[in-house]
Amino acid sequence: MTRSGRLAGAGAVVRRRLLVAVPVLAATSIGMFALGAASPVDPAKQYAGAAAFTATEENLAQIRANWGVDDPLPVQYLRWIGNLVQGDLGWSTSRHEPVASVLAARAGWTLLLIGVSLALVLAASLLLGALAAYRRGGLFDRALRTAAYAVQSMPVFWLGLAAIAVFALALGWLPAGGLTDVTATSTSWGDVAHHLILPVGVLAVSQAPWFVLFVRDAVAESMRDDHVLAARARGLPGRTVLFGHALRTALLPFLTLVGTHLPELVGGAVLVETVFSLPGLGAVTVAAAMGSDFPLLAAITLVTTAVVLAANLATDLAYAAADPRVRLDG
Amino acid sequence: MADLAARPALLRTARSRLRLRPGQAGVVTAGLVLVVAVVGSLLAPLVWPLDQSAVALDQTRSAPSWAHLAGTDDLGRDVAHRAVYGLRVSLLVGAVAALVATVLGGVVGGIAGTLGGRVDRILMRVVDTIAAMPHLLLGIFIVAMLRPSLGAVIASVGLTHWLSTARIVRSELLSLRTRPFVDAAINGGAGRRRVLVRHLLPHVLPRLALATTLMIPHAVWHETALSFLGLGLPPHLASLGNMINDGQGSLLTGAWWASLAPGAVIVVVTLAIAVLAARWRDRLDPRVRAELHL
Amino acid sequence: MTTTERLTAPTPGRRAVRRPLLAVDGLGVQFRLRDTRMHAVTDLNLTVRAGELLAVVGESGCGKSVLAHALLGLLPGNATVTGHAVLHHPDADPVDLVTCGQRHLARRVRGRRVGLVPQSPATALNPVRTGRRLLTETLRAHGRRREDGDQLAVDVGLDPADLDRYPHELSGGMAQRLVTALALAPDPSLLIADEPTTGLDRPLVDHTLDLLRRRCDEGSAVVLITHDLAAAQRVADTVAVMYASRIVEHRDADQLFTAPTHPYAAALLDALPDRAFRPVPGDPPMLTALPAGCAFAPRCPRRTDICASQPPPTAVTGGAVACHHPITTGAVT
Amino acid sequence: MTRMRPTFRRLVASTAAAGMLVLAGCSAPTNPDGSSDGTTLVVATSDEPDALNPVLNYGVDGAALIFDGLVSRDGDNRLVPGLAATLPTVSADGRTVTAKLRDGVLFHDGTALTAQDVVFTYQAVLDPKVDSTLRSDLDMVESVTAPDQATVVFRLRHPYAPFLQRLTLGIVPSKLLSGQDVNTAGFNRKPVGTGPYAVESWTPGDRLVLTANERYFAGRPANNRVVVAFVADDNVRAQRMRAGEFDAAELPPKLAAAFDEDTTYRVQRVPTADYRGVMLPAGNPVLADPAVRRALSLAVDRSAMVSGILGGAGEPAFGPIPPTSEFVDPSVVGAPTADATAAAALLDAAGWKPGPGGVRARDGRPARFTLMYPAGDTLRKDLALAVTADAKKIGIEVTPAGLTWDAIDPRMKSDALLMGYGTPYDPDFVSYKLFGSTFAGQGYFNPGSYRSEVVDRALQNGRDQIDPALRKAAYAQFQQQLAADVPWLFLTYLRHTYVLKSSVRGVTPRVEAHEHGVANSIWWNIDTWTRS
Repeated sequence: MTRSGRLAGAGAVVRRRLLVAVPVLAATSIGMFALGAASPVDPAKQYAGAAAFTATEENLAQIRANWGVDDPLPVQYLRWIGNLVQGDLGWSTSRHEPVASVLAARAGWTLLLIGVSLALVLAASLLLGALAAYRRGGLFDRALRTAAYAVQSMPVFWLGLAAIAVFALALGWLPAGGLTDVTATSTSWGDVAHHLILPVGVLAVSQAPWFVLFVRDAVAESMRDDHVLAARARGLPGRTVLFGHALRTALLPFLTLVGTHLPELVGGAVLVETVFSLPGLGAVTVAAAMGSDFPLLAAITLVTTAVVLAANLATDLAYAAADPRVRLDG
Repeated sequence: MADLAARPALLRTARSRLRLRPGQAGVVTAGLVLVVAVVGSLLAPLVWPLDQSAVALDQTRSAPSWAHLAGTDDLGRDVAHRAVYGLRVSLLVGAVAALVATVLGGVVGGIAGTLGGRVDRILMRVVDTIAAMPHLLLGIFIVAMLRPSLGAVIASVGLTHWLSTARIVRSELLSLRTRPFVDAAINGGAGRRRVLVRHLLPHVLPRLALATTLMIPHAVWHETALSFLGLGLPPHLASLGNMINDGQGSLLTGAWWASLAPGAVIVVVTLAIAVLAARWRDRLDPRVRAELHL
Repeated sequence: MTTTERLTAPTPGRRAVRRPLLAVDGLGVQFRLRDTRMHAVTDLNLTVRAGELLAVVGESGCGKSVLAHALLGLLPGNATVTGHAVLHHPDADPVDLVTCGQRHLARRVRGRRVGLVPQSPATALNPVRTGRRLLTETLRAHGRRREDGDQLAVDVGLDPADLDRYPHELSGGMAQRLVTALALAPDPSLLIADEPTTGLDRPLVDHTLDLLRRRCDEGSAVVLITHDLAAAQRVADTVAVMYASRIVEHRDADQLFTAPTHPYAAALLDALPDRAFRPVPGDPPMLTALPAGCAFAPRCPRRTDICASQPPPTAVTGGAVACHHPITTGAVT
Repeated sequence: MTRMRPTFRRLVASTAAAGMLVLAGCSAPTNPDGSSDGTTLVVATSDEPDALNPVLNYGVDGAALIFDGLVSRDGDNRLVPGLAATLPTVSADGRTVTAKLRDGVLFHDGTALTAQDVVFTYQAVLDPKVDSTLRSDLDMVESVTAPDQATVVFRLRHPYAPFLQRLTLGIVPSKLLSGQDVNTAGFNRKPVGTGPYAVESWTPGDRLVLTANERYFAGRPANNRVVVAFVADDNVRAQRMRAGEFDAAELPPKLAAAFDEDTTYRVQRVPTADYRGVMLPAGNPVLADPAVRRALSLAVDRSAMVSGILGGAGEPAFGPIPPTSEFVDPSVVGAPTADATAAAALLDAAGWKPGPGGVRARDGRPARFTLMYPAGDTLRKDLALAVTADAKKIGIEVTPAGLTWDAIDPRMKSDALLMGYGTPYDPDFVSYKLFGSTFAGQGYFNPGSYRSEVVDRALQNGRDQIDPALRKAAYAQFQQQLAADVPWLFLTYLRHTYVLKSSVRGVTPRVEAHEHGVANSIWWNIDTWTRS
């Protein structure tokens, strides 16, 4: 059967997933809206910020009226969700611009950070985890696992600070933050790459233990699989056995687990962006939280969730494409 | 025909090597660390009371010495003293939040696991979908809407961490349903509630307790991250997150000790809980790989 | 007795001139388990000569497959192997498979010098690879042309077109033939075939057995691990009967099938449908709790007090039987 | 080049444009210390504006880099003509202010500045549909008109002495904004002004890139480009300053002090009118007693706060008029160190007797209150804790509470709050609303409902009188009454601390206001800065 043939039922799967995801997301959005409405935060005051000191009550009342925050809650919710569905994500009270343009300007950098880190984590964890599993209990295995457990108990922002202290301040090898050199007039990818080495490295290292330990355990288990023993018995070279057989089959469940681990990666990215002052969604989320910016926070949370769900779906479909045993239309 | 009798045993031994198997010394050390941490943070108010709002502006940022074992911070406060209280608050937040999450997860997982079928499928889909929401973002949202406070942080952690508990309880209940003794109890005329309370609960509870314990480091982390972002507990309270956040600036001015003690406390306590939980899980279910879910 | 009719009558003289290929001496395999040890192979002695087809027979769980894995160094980390298993080669120094190390085994021994047809073909095939890819990969690794794959498929009775299927698309019999083809791909001088006829219908069983027999006649050696006594009788030169981790009797096939000396061998033969069709009473012991004396004693009609307390003598190829009270008459009832 | 999102599109566009328009040095990534080309200056601040529009609060005190007001201020904060050719004239009744515009001023897009633009700007601020928080500062304006292309006339409802000080507000081009919703206009992200710098690009959360305005009416800037890096986190800003990325950065005093030793940097501690103090609400039963308030003022150790919390970058504060102001009354200045004995005596005399646990009490009411501070503000947190510790020494129990503004809001009537404000330009600014009884309980104006007829009269006089001597007398009275009533516990004036590279020339600090950031910081005259 061809690979495309294996994805024959993909449409049905997507429909099934949507059937569940849409109501759940809708319910979540109601929950979030209720929380926002129950919140004692006055959006007009948040909007005025420090200037609220010198703004009068009428002034604030006018701002409120301009936004229609005095309408009944269901009306407000329907307006919000209706706009959301039509692609209008609302107006950010903390950034004073449409939520959509906040996302447009910043999501790309967050995606880049997460994407590159994920690629690095995957490559490194597959390689290191597989090598550790191949000589289970060996020196490398023990060292790697010790390192993994140690890193796992270090907060990511602490790791980031340490990395800055060492690589940017003490050694001066890499920039301490930002996305491009501050005086650069255009976004040169070389420059961006140079600035992303530390944040990507820190995010990757902080996320790696989970992946490394998982791959290591899965491959170690897979190394005892009958078909891997059989491959060894056929006298195949160690590299082929490890990467072509043990890792290859251990990879499949790993693929779907990567999807489920994405939310952790997003959380890590928020913290890393804060530490390295990257202009991604992380900093804007924190600022929005400080300013109780409901439209922006809600949009970021819901959009991220939708993206993660889509990524989960994609990994499941990739699983189906990669594993001939799985049939979607079955 | 295969050597079937031998096979499960072989597989079992192969798997058993994958578990984190802390040596006896490791387990004893971890146990001691935890006992000291818990007893210390419980007794601290009696033995070594702390005025949370006290400052000593004449002895700011002094290096570790006999008078101040871990030095003093930007406001001249004893770092070691505050780290003890930071641990106390963090463990409190962690324990209460983990409990909230356990109750939530236990209820959802319990319903899915005992009713099974359609209810189970729907509930688990819901859990999957909510699991796709980034914890930290959702936590930030909750804290932002409820305003940063102890309660908000607990709610934020509790409301975002119940999913794994729900899954554990549900799968445990589903596997128990197929065991003969449950059938026997049902055939014996026991009501659903009676079966649940007398037969299922005793099996699920240890696992639930383990899940709760493993969640405490999670919760401590979540609190730390929120405080680091300035969205956690009121900043003058001694919490580990606040202390690391405060210590950041001191790090740049050479006062590395201000963030060292709280950071070390997090790492040591997290590892201790992980080591003990790994051993506990080992006992509970020798077949399941005891990964460290930190 | 058509199906068990011998294809070639081995003459002792002919075998005697053959050089020994594998000499197993005092081999033992133990597994460390959670709170106990499992004795999977105990004090095992065997000699396999070039051109010889040795059948190892016994009930499930007696340690046959562990023996195969031990010879190839494929046991898990909690296994301890003792004794020797020396592999001879006309052009190279003898190699002790127990002590030579994984690196040597992987590079020099597995596949080319000792091949394995693993049991349970369903799990022994990489589920995400087609048969052809597996076969090509193995051929390449041993310096053979990928085109040889089709011929191998035909040799084992598989339609070459079926090589393009994924393992889950193959029937049990097809998978069995595929793993046989994979084991034959490196053209091993010693082939260990662990239940190679599982899932095959009668004609294919015969086809496979003939294939193995033919390899021996061409000078290779085959160790056929099977619970199928009829198959052993059809092709084996010698037969080793294994019970509870030990070989209890090892002698020429025709001798054994006509006059078994060990009570267990006799009981096995009695269980054949074309003989008494009487199953061996009782169950084999757990390998983790072997009795001090003879392991077969609890099921043995000839047991006496000594059987329970004293271990029986070690079986020797063509000689001693691991029994305090061997059957000396040729009569089997 | 137009501002584009940092996307692939931008890359393509900039790459294409690079060959023709820009020298190789600009498009190629510069070295980490890329500012060494001498034409680009990089400054870093934590406060990123929400919108670069003066109508929506950007740079209302002038020095907005992108915009100019009718007037601006020199290094001594004296008013000088800006877009107005001369300082605007005030009519004898004080209700008509006339400004003549400078000739030949062009906006960055090449169009000429007219009186219509000025009228539009002020009318936009006064328009209720525009979410401008400046409106209350200009509520005395009855009308703004343009009798001709070069004249603007303001009619005031009542005389307002410091009106000219309000004319620093940047002027926006009416044609780019009229007919649009000013609150959401694209202009707010990509503004056009008359100032020394035009906006090249703004990457929110990252940087604002400004290029020199070749046709600036006061002369082309001495440098080619200014980059304002937005780095919210103090520590990160300090790290990046240390890594040599910035020419100037504002840093908290303690972080800045780490640069003192290093000769490649210079630390500037700029005097300000930016004070911090505790608002003591009249609605609190304990704080309602003037004796308690006076005792607190005696008990706080202001010099310890300056040295221990501000790292020396500040001065003790005793009132809302900064020591640098000509209106300051030296008689209100008290002792910078704590006098716990005097404070205790005051409390004893007022009947607050030491009670159990060291907390004083009177008539069964313990001397305790809650002190709120905004949770995100480390400085205010530190000051709140210092006040708490000092109060404890005289038997007053303070409970600090770190809260968000919206949580603080409803409690200001009864709980003390650590507040900060202050502007050096005129004593009327802020103080009129913070201490005037007409603003009692109105939002953040006089939230503690302080009422004093003496203060009300003094503040009104200060605003109505044109004669500087009379004004000075009025504000002296205001300060004395405040010192007697202690509605606020003034703690410190800050010095804003900046770290600059030693190589930067032309830095002339002036007294700063509470609000400073992109606009109105030490780089208020960055267009004259050079590098040696």
